[in-house]
Amino acid sequence: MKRKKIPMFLRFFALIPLLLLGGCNTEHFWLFNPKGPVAAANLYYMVVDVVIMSIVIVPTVIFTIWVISRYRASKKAHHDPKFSHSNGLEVLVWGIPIIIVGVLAFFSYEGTHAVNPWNPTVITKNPKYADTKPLEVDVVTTDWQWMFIYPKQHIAVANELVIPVHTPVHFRLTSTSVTNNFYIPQLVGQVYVMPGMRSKQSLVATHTGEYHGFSAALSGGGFSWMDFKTKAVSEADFNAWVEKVKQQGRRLAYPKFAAFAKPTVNLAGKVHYFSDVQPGLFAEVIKNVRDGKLQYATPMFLTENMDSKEFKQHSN
Amino acid sequence: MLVDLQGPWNPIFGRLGLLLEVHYNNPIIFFAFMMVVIGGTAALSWVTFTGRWGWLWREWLTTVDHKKLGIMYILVGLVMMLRGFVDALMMRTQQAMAVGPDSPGVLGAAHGYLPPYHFDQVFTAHGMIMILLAATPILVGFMNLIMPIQIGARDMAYPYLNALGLWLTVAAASLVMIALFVGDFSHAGWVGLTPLTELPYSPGVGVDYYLWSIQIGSIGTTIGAVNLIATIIKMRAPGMTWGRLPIFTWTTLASNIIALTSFPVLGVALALLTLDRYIGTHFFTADLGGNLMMYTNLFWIWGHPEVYFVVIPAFGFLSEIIPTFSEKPLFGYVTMVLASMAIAGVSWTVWLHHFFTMGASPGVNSYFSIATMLVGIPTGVKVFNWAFTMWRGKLRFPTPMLWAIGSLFLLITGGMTGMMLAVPAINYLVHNSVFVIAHFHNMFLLIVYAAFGATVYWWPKVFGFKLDEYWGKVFFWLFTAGTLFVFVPMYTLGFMGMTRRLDYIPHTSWEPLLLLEVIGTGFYLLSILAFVIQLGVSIYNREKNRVVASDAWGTSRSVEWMTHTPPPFYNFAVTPVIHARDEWAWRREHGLTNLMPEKFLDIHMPKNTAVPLIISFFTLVCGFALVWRIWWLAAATFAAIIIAMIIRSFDKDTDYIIPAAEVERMEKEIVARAEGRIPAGEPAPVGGGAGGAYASKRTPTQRRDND
Amino acid sequence: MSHANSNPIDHPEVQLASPGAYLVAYAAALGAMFLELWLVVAHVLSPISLTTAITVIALLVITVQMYLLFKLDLSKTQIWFTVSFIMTAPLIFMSIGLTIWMFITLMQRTMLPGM
Amino acid sequence: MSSHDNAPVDPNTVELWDYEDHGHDFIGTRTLGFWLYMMSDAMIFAALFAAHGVYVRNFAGSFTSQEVVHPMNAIWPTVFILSSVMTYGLGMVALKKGNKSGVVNALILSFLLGVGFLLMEWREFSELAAMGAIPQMSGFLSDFWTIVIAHAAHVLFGLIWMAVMIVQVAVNGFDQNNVYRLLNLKIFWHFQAVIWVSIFTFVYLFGAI
Repeated sequence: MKRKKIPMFLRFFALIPLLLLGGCNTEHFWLFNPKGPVAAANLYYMVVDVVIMSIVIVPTVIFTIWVISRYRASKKAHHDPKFSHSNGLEVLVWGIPIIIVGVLAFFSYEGTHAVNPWNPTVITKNPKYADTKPLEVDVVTTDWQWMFIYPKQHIAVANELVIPVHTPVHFRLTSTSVTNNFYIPQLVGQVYVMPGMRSKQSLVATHTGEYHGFSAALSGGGFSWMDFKTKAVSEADFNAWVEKVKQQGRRLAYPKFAAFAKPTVNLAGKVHYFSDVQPGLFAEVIKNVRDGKLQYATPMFLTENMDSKEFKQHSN
Repeated sequence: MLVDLQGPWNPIFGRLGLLLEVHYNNPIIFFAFMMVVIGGTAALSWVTFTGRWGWLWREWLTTVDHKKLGIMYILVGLVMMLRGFVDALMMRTQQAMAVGPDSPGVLGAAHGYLPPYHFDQVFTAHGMIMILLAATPILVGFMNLIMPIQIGARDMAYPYLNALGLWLTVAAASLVMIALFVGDFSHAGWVGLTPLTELPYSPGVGVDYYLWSIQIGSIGTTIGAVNLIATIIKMRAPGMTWGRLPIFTWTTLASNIIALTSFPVLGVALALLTLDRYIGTHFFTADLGGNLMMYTNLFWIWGHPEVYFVVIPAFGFLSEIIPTFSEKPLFGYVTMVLASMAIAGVSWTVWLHHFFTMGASPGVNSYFSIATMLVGIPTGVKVFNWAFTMWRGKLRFPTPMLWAIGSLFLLITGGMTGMMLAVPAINYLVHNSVFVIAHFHNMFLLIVYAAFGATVYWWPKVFGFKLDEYWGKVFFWLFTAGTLFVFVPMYTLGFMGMTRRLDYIPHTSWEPLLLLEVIGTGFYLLSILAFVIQLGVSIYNREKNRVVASDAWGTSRSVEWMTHTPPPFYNFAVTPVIHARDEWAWRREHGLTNLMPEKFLDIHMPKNTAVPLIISFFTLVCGFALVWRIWWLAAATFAAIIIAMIIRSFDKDTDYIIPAAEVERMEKEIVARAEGRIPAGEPAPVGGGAGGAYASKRTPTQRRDND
Repeated sequence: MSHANSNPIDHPEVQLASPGAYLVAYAAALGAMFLELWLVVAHVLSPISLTTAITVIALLVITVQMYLLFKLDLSKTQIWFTVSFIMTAPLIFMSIGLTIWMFITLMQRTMLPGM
Repeated sequence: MSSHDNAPVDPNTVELWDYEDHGHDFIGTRTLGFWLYMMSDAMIFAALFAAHGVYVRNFAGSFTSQEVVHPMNAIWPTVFILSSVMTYGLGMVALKKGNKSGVVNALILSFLLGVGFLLMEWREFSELAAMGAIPQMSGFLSDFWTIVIAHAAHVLFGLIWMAVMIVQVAVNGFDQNNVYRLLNLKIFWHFQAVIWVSIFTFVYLFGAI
C-alpha cells in the first residue's frame, strides 16, 4: 500500500528533540555548573550513578535493538519456539542488576553523608575550611518572601542573600506559614523550610558571582515570584556590605517581622535591608508559629477569583 | 460551626452562598461549561431519539457483567484522560507564554492567561485525574475485562460489588467534573501538600472537592481489589494451578494486593486532613502539636505503592503482547512472577524517597535510598526477560507490538532516571524539579503505551473486529513524536534547574525549550485526532475487519483466546479444563482448537441490579453536600446509602439459571454466525462484548437459594 | 448442582466453631488485659521493661486470638486466610515502624525545645 | 517447570471441558472476600497507630496523656467488648448445631454487650469534653479522640449489622446468604476485639505510663 510510507517518514520527526541535547549552551545548565563543593559533590554522584548504570543499560539497549532487527519474521532467522528457560541466563538477569544495585548502594550511602544538609562532610571534613569561621544565616520564609537574618551581624535582608566566598555558610531555616524549599541550584541542593520546625543547610561558594535561588515547593499563589539573588562576594566586599546595611538603621523586631509576614507577592522583586535585628528573632518566630500566634490566613477572594487584580493588591 | 470559615454559611444551603459572591468572569470556564453542556445534550438526545434508554438501562447501567463493567471502566478512564490532557495543554501553553517580567497577560492574568490560583487548580486537577481517575480506571478496566476469562471463570467472585466499584469511580469522576463549574478545585498539588491544604491557606471548597472525590474513588478501587483478588484465588478453572496462571493475571494479583493494603492508608491521610478542615483538629497544622510532614508520610505510604499498582499491570500487558508477536513463550515465567511479587513487596518499604529533602537523618535517607534501588533489580530482570523472549523469535510488528516496544524503551529510560532519583545526593538537586516531572511522566507514559497496546491487542476479542492498522501506526508515531518533543526538553530543563508548578517563568533562558514542549503537545493533540479517526474508520469498516476466529492474532497463547469472539455473556459454555501454562498455545499445538463441547450444562448467572447505581448516586450527592457543608443533606444521603444496603440484603432474587438446552441453542447460533450462516447484520442476542440482553429479557427459571 | 453441600450449615467454616476455643481466647484476652493493667498501675517494672512487657503480652494475645478466634492455620479451608494475614502483617509493622523511626529522627533534628 | 507437556496427547480422550462443573464454594468465596476487606481495614488502623506513634507526646501545653487517659476506667469497656465477642462465638457454636433460637439469643446478648461498650465510651468522652479536653486542643488529643472513635464507629456499624442479622435469621433462617453473613459478621466482630486489645495496650496503657 502506498500510503503506508507516511508513518515511516514520521518516525524521524520524532528524533528531532534529541538533537537539542548536543546543541545547547551549557552555561544555562545550572546543574552542570556547580560553584561550590556541595553542588559539585551532587554532580559527582550524578555522573558516577549514570556511568555505572550505563555499563548495563547501553549493552541492553544495543542487544534489544539488535534482537528486534535480527529476529523480525521477514529475516527468517533461527526461530526457537520452545525456548523459554535457561538457568545460565536466569543467573545473568538476576545477577547483573544485583551487582549494579550493590555498587550504587555504596555510592548512595557515601553521597548521603557527603551532602547531608545538617553536616555535609564535603565541607566539615575538608581541611581547607577547618580554620575558617563559618557565617551563620537564619532563613525565614513567609507567604511569599524570604527573610535572611545574619544573627551575628545583627542585620537582615529580605529577598536577597549575600555571602562571602570560601567561607562555609550555615543556615537555619523555618517558615511562618506553609512549607517552602530552599534551593540554589549552583551552590546547594534542596531542603524543606517547614513552619514550626528548624531545618539546616550548609554551603560554600568557591566563585564570586550571582546565583539564582528560589523556593522549589509549591506554597500558594505568590510561589513563582519567590526568587532571590544569591551574591557570592569576596570577604572584603562582604564586610563592606555588612557595614553599609548597618548604616541603614531600620530596626527589625518581632512586631515588625509579623507585619512583614503578611501575605505579599514579591512581584516587583523588592529587596529590604534591616539593621539592629532583635536577638533571638528566629527562635521567637518558631515559638509563635508553634503556638498558633503567627498565622495569616490567605484571603478567600484571593484564592477564588479567576482574576489577578486582587492578586496584585497583595503585591509589593 | 466548629471552625472559622471565611465566607457565608447557612444551615440549609451550607456554603453555596459563596457562588453568589465569587465572580467567574473567565471565558475558559464558560467555554468548558458550554462544551460539557453541548456534549451532554448531544449524548442524551442521541439516546432519546434512537430510543435507547431501555437499552442503556438494561445493558449498561444495571449490568453486573464483568466485561461490560470493564468496558465502562476504560471509557470513564479515557474521558477523564482527555480532561487531564486539556489541563496539560493549558499548563504547557501558560508556561510558554508567561516567561519573563515583560511577558503579556490576558484574561485578567498578569502573565500568560491563567492567574496563579487558576493555574494551580489546573495542575492539581491534571495530576489527580490522570493518576486516580484515568490510569487507575483504565487498568482496573482491563483487569475486569480480561482476567476472569483468562482464568476460565464465568464472572467475578462478586459481580454486584464489581458494579458498585465502577459506579463509585464514576461518582468520584462526576464530583471532579462538578468542581469545574460549581466552586473550584484544590490548588495545592495532587499530593495535597499540608499545611497549604489546611483551612487558613485554602479557605474555599476546592480542597474539599479534592478530599471527597479521592475518598469516594479510593473506596471504589478497594472494593475492586477485594473482588479481583478473591476471583483469582477462588474462581480458577479446573487445572488452572498457580504455575499455569497467565502472567497478566499474576500482575493483576500483585497490583491488587498493593491496592487492597495501600488505599486504606490514603483514606486515613485524607480523613485526618478532613477532620482538620471540618472540625479543627491539629493533625497537620504547624501549631498546637500538629505535624505537617505526617500527611506527606501517610500520603506516600499509599502513593508509592500506588505507582506500582499502575505500573505492574502494564508489565502484564507487555508480557502478553510480546510473546504473542514473537511466536514464543515468555522467557522466564517463574522469574517474571517472582519479579512482579518482589516489586509489590519492595514498594512498601521505599516511600520516604518522595521527601528525602525533608531533612531526615542520613541513616534514614540511606535506608530508603537503598530500598528504592532494590526495586531496580526485579524491574531490570523484566527488561532482560522481554528481550530474551524476542530473542530467537519470529517477530511481527502490528500496532500492539509497536506500543509494547515503545513501552520497553520508556521503561529503560524511566528506570535509569528513577535510579538517579533514588540517590539522595542527586535527589537534593532534582527533587521538585521538572526532571522529576519528566521521570514520572516517562513512567506513566510507559503505562499509557502498554495500555494502548493492550487496547489494540484485546479489541478484536472484545468487539469482534480489528482496529485499523494504518491509522493505528499514524497514532503511534504522532504520539511518540509528542512524547519526545515534550519530555526530552523537560529532562533538559531539569538539568537547567527549572522547578515544577511555576505559573510564571522568571528565567528567559528556559523559553525555547518550553516552546518545544508546546509543539510536543501539538503532536499529542494530532495523535488524539488520529486515535479518534482510527476508531471511526475501524467501526465504519468493521465488517471488513471482522474477526470470527476465537484467536484474533493466530499466535496468542492464553485462555481468553479460547472462547468465542466476542465472548458470550457467560464466557464459556462449559468451563474449560486447563492442561498447560499457555493453554491455548498447547491446544493449538495438539490440534484441539474445537470450541464446541460435547454436551452442555445449566449455567448459573447473577441478575442485573440497579442498587450499585443508586448507592453511588447517593454517594455523589453526599460528597457534594459534604463539600459545601450542607449537613442535613449529607446525613440524609448517608442514611439512604445504609438503608439501600440493608434493603438489598433482603433481596433473595439475585441470580438465575440458563438451562443447558438454551446454552446449546446460543452456542450453535454463535457458531452459525461465525461461519456466515446468519448474516452479520442481524442483531445479536448474545455477544458484542456480552449479553445481559438475555439476562434482562427472561424471567428467572430457578433461584440460587432453595432453603 | 453448583453446590455440592446443599445444607449451608455443613460448610467447613461453620463447622470450625468450638466453644472451648472461644472461651480460652476470652479468658486469655481478659486475663492478659488485667495483667497489663496491674503491671502499669502497680509500677513494679522500670518504664522500659514495662513497655516491652505489655507490648509482648499484647502481641501474644493477638496471636492467640488469630489462632483461636479466626482459626488461622494451613488447612485447606483456611490457608488463604492465613496467607493473606501473613502478607498483611509485615506491611502493618513496616508502616508503623518506619513511620515512627523517621519521625523520631526528624523531631530530634527539627523540633528542639525552645528552638 | 517446562511450560509444555511434550507427551503425546490423544485428542479423543483428553478432557477439554469440565462436565462435572463443581461450581465454586459460595460461602468460602464470600468469607474470603470479607477477610480481604478486613486486611484492608487493618491497614486503616495501622495508619492510625502510626499516627499515634507520632502524636503521642504532642500535648502542645494542653492536657497530657496522664490527665486524659484512665486505664482503670477503660478496663470495663474491655470486659464488655471481649464478652460480646465471646457470646457471638457461642452463637457460632449454636449455628453449627443449627439451633436458630440459640443464634438469635446469642446475637441479642452480644448486641446488648456491644451497646454497653458504646455507652461507656460515650461517658468517657463526654467527661473529657466536659473538662475541656476536646480534639481541637492539641495534636495528641486529636489523635486520641480519632483512634478511639474510629474503633467505636466500627463497633456501631457492627451493631447495626447485628440488628439486621437478628431479623434476617428470625425471618429467613439459615439459608446460604445468612450463613455467610453470619460468618462475615463473626470475622468483623472478632476483629474488633483484636483492635481493642491494641488500643487498650498501645493507647490507654502506654498513655498512662
